[in-house]
Amino acid sequence: MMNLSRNIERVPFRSIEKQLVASYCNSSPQTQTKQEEFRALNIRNVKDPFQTRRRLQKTAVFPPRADQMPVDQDWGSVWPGPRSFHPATVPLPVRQGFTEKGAPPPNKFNNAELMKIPNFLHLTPPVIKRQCEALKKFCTPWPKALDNEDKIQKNFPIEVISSDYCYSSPTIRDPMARIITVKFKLASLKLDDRARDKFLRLVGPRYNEENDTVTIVTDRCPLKKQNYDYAMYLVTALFHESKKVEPWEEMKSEADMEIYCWENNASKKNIEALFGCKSEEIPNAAEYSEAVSHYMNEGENDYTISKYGEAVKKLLKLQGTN
Amino acid sequence: MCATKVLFSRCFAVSKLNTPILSYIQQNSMSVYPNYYIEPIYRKETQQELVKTGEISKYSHIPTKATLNGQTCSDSYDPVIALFTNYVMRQGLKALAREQMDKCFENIKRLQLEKYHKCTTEEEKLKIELDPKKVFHEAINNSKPLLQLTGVKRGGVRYQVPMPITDRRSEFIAMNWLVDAGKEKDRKVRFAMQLARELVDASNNTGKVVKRKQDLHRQCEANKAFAHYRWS
Amino acid sequence: MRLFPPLAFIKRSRAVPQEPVPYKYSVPLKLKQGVSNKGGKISEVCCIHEMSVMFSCLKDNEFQQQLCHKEVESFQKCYTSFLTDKNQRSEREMKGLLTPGEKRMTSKQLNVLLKKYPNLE
Amino acid sequence: MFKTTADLLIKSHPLRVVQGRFFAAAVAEPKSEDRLQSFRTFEADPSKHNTNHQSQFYKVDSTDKKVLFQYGGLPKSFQIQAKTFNETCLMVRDPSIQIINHLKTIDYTQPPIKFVLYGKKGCGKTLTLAHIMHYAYKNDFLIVHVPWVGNWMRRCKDTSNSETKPGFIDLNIDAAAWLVHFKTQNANILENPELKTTIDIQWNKRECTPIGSSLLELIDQGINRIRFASNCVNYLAEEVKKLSQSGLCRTLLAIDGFNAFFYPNTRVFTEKKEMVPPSRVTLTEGFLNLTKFDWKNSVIVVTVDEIAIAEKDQISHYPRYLLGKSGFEHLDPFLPVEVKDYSEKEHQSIMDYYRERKWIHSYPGQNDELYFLSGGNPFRLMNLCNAL
Repeated sequence: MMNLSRNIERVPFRSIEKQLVASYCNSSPQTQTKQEEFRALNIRNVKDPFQTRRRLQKTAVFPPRADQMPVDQDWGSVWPGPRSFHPATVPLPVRQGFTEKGAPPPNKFNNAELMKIPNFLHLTPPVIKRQCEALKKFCTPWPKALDNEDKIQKNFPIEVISSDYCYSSPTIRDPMARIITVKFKLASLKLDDRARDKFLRLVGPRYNEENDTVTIVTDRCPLKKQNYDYAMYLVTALFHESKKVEPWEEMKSEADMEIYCWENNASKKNIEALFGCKSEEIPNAAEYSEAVSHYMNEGENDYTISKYGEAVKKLLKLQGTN
Repeated sequence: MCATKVLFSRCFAVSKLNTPILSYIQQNSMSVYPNYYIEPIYRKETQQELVKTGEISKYSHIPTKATLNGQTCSDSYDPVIALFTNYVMRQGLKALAREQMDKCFENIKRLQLEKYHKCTTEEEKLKIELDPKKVFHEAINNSKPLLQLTGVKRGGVRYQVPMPITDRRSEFIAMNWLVDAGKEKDRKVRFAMQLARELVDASNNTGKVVKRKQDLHRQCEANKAFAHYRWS
Repeated sequence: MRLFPPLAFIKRSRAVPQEPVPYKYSVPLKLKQGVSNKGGKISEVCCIHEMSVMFSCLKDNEFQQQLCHKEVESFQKCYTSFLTDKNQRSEREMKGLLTPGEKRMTSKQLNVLLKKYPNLE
Repeated sequence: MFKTTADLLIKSHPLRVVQGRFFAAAVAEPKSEDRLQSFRTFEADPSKHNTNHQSQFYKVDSTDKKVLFQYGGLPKSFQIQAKTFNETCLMVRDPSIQIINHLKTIDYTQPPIKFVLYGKKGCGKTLTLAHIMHYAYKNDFLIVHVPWVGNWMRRCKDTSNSETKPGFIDLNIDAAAWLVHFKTQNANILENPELKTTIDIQWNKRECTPIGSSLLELIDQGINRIRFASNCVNYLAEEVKKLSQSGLCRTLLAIDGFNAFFYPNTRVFTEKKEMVPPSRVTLTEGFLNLTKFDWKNSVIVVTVDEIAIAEKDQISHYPRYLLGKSGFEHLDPFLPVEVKDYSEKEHQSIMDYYRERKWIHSYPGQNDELYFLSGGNPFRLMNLCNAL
């Protein structure tokens, strides 16, 4: 029963649909006048399927300030201090950033790459010049006698490096300012071989072999003055400690030697025993000693071993067969 | 409908382009090489022959498998010995097998040279074959059986039927017999030594392996009445 | 049931088939244009005569093979020729080439033959 | 007792026939008759060998061989080869000629000159030493020859605590075997009645060898009473030194694998299974005594060899490494003589020799191929040729 009733209800709707379709087909010649508009099939009979979206009103953007800058303006007052890059303020056509091959790098507008890197636009040559002029009245002249590097090196062998920091912040004490670096040439200490060896062992990696420089950095103490005093103390202590000969140093035996020294080795005793006289009196002993030291110090290879053989031949006065 | 046609044809074109890649994926069961790789031509003679006939240009762009490290163009290489080495090999220990073969040849030379130096006359000396490879080939030749016995079930009875065999099969049997003979030894004797002795014996048409061959022939002769009972 | 007696009536009437059941063909009722692929094997028996000749020679010579060189060679030659013959024949058969005068034919050869002279439709 | 430098190689470096991919050029080889002269010399006396005979083979007389090398002195693999070839041939090579020339010219009134032969494994150090020994034998040297020190330090026959020196270890059976070796090598010279002992040797309460008894008696004492063999070797060394000093004989000291005397690890163990360093082995003392400078009328030829030391330490073949610090100082100053790999000429020569002995059967390009595969190393070449 239920089914039947529903069917009955449906019938008039179907007929309406039919009529609609028919009317659509018939109405087509009437709407020919609006040719530009695309006629969409509207089965469900919705009134206005296409709603136009309201456009956002854009606020007007002023042109960048850089466009209106005069050529002869004072740049120092436009860009007085350190600041991150601003495209509208910098009147330069700078470009920065990665692109695919062939394309130019992105321009300065909306360019994060340019804003990330530190710039020195506040340190242009005229600005620096102006600042130097302002500072000049606080400086003393450079001593005239110290006109070249050698003289500086000779008269002032110790070089002390420290940094001062000056910027606007609640405190004027920068933690980096306390660090003291002391540099000097090892040769200026005029140490003998033993003392030099000991000095080198004491300073360890602070010695640079290439330019013969010792570098001591002190940053333990809170104040610059304290660190400076400590560095000076260190230099003094190192110097005197390396000059001192401790009793245990005499116990250094041949096994502790880093390099083979023919003079105090069994090789010398051997040939002295062999010839029954001092090594200086033996002919060709010098060459032999050199060959042995080479052989021991440079390691074994065909060259050193043949040199050694030659030296032995000369020492023992063997005739060369080759 | 037209659009679908176009789409299909495009798909087809794509699959056509992909064919070499597909065939690359196809492989020979366990081999590391795809099946279109060809075996290497490592012998100089074959290479020269190909150059002469002009077939070499055919091979120039075909991907080739790498040569195995036992295969060489050296004149000391002998394919039969390489095959025999593979039969000697157990559990994939090729290096060991090769070492054993080398020692075996050394032993053959020592055995033969000993005999050679014992000989008093030149004629006797000439009779002794000093080249171990020739000894080896002769030994293989002499131990090749002519027939083989195969079990055939007829009316519930199993008959041993003599069958003629191919050359390849008979070579295989001969080599296997020689390897077996090398293993049949006292514990103190080394395999290489025993194999050398067997090879020398076989090359002189004596020894265990030749006897084994003759025994097989005898058995075949005894069962020759069943010869017509082969398959079918 | 009480509500819809007419439905029950319909059911009863359907139980009786009104027309005869149509015949279903599992295969078409006519001869095929080929035969199925079942192989008859060729006999392997060969060289019986050569073998017996060789055996008699071997027996006479205490199984010293080198003394029966001729017999052995003829036996081996027979076997190799048999093998090559067999191979050639099987190759032809695989390809379906017909050998004139051949009475035993493989399924493939028969199919070729049937294709040439098909059954009447 | 055999010296087995080269044999040990087989264990340490299992050589495989490297069958690489390479293309050997076919070379037309001259006929064997033409080359017979080039690879063989009929100059059997090593004292007449000079640079003209370089890389040629000379035949060692079988009686000489029996006297010199009956109890060791040739590598085992070489002995097998010699047996197969039915003759013993040595190649005249550069290091042996050098040393023989030196031996001819040096002043024997001076302290001994030490030659140290070194070289890679399987280069022929032992055979060079054998050639020099042959020269010495022909020139009536007293030969003090240790076939292979490694046999004492790394595989000794037995050990026992020394009776005379506390803490020392005797290798009596080895020492007695060496005495037999010494006796056979110098049988001719020892018959000289002037070779007499210079001190009384008290073996124990009853037995003693009085002053003035011949060296043979001393040796026989060591051989017969094996308990005293080690001490006997040391006494013999001292006596040989004195006799040479007095000019009664001229001595060649030839020690193979000398660096084993200085390698700290040995396989000699005490009863408590503690390892004994070589310095605590009685035999070491005698031979280190002989290698000092304090005598004359003698010459010292030693070889240093990687194989004489444990496998894990076989890093370099140079003498300083092998001898160690103490060993180097003990020998210094010495004349290092390198035994090199085969030159091309030597390679050609040995290939011809092998062919003449019917050991290998030639095919075109064989020489080049084998020279490439062996890298000129004699031992490796021998192994490669075995299978051909």
